[in-house]
Amino acid sequence: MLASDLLGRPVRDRDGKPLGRVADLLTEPDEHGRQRVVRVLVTPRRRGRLLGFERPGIQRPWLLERISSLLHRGTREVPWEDIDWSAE
Amino acid sequence: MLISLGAVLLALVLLGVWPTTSGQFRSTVESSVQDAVSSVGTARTTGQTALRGNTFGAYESTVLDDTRKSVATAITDVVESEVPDQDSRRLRDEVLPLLQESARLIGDLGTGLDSDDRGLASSATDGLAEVGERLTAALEGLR
Amino acid sequence: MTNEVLRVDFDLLDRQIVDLDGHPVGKVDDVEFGTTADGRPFVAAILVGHHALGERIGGRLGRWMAAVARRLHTTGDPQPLRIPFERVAEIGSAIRLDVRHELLNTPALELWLRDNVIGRIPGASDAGQ
Amino acid sequence: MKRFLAVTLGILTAIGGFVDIGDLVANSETGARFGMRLAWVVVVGVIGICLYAEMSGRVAAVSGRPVFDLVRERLGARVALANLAGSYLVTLLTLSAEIGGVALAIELATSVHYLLWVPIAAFVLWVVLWKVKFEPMERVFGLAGLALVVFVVALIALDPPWAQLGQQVTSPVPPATEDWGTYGFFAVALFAAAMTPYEVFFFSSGGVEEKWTSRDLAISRVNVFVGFPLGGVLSLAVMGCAAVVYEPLQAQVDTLGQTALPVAMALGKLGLVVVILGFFAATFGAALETGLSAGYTVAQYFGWQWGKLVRPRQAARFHTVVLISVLLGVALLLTTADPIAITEYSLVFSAVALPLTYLPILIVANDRDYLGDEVNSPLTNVLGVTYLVIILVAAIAAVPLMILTGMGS
Repeated sequence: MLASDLLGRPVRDRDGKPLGRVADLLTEPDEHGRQRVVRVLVTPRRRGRLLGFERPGIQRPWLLERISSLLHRGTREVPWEDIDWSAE
Repeated sequence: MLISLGAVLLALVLLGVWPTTSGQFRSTVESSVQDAVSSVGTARTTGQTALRGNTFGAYESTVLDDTRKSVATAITDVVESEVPDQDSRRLRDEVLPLLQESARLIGDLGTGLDSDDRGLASSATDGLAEVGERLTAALEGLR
Repeated sequence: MTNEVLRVDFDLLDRQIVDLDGHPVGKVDDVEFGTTADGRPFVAAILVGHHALGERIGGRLGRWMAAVARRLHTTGDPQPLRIPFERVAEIGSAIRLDVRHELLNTPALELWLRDNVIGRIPGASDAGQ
Repeated sequence: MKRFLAVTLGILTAIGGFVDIGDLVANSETGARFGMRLAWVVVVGVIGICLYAEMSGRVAAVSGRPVFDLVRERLGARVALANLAGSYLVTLLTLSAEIGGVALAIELATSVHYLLWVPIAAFVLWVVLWKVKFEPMERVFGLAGLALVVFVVALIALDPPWAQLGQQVTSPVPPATEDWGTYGFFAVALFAAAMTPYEVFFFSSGGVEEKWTSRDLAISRVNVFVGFPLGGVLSLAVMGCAAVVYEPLQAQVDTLGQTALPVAMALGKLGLVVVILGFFAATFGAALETGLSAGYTVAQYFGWQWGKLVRPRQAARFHTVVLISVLLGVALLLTTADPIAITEYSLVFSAVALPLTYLPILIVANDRDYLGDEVNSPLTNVLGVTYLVIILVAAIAAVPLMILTGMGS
């Protein structure tokens, strides 16, 4: 499985409600040190790189951050287990 | 694809053979005269500078060559344009001698400088100053 | 990188990979996942190569890029350079590996140009700055 | 001396960016047609390039990442590929024009037609790119380009009507003989010339080639704040000389020979020799800058080994791109395309490619993961965002203005 297969895919939650498209995959190390995907960043609009403003604590320049968050309104993190990947 | 290519080609051909209007002719003349004003001014200044001994041969001949070619192109542009009406014909007859005079004087200046004939070079420079004024007046009339 | 969370698209994809000494190795053109026992993907390897990049970009241009990359391989099945994630020592403004680039496969295009074009010009082996 | 030599990267970058073949002629042409009424654009451009070159130099020094790395890393593979296509095209057109410019400068000194010099100039250029190490290259051509300071001397020696020039500077409107369309077109072209993207590609990659670290931030800043304003002063002097000599004659300028004439008038043969030498050094320096930048952009997009730090064998793909670019540049010239017209087109296209280059620089210059405590100050950010807006306006206006005014004719 490749990152390019997952990123940009439209996904739904377990109840079948559309969540939008996958914008990023967040991983954390497990007990073996493997970086496992724990959360998925989904965005309702078309995927383009988010410029990095989606990370906590990154806010400057203010105007660009506002424009970016406006363009990517509704972007949020969803736990891996809440996502249904089979939906197209 | 082929159809659009054909349409573009047809448009190009039509543009080429469509009769010139007097407005188009006027703007051709205007840009030719502007080029001649630039070339004559440059050639004259080069001539003055060269006569004061402030340049050297290779530079002079390169600059004068450029101006000569530019005036030659200006003449060709006017001569090759179709003359649409009487007014345009009058305009052409007024401008063309000035352009030809410019070409002649730039040629003389080049020859004078090349052969170290100061008399020829300085009379060509004076002539360029005079024809330059007439060209500038013509340009202002055209604008 | 201070935070423990790793963002696959942001922190990995399209970043420069350098070896132990800072020599460029390539860009992260794609990321390969393995699957843990409970079915979650984990980052297994980073992939480098125009053919991986072409497939990720997609569209006509991407397919063309991948096709060119495949052409350049003279031997066997063309595969992008696969670097196991354990070889990554540090993720910062670049992704630093814990090996030297000589140990990794040299990309086919580099090899071909070295042998057939650049290597044949006098002075190609003279030291750089 | 060593301190003094440390700024040659900035000087070479700026000379290549501000007084290369296209700018020499464009500045003269602007001076002849508009007097000093567009001088403010050069000032705006100098501030803009200083701002962004400083950011890119800072990122290169602290994180070791040159500009095109940032472009792909922030904008993603696809958008960066579009930027790569645009930037490479602009850089290639400029490279071609610079080779032509070198040949034109030699023509002025020999009166042998420039096309005959093109292959020779290109071959020598390639040999320098292949053999000469980065620092000596930068020093020789950066310093030789300083010969163009002769334009400043010439302007003073011409003893122009300063009051009238000053009045033109402070009245930024087109003269009676021009309209707002051509005024706008030349404004965009001058601004794009000041901010051409290959300047930051070259400057930041040069910083990496010189192995800058965070301890070299001061050197990077001095390079920026000496080099680019100097380039700006030179281009204003070129403009001023043309304004004094050609505007009263209503003559337009479109050749390199015309650009040199005011210096010959003011300073005689010696001045003329120095100015032709300066043309040669500046265009050759710009050819080096664009030749390397063509390789830098492609190699940095794909992550290849690049630069002159390693043996050419070890950067075969990079050197192949440089070689092919030089050959393409020569091929374009041998179609007898006018080198000066080539740069004029490249300036317009460069205006279009600008936003995608400067946006990632501004974003990364704020990223603590890259820069730690060396991130932008709030003032830098206010200026950076303001310039991004200006760049965007110029980019949007460039092509319509080009079509409306027929390249400003």
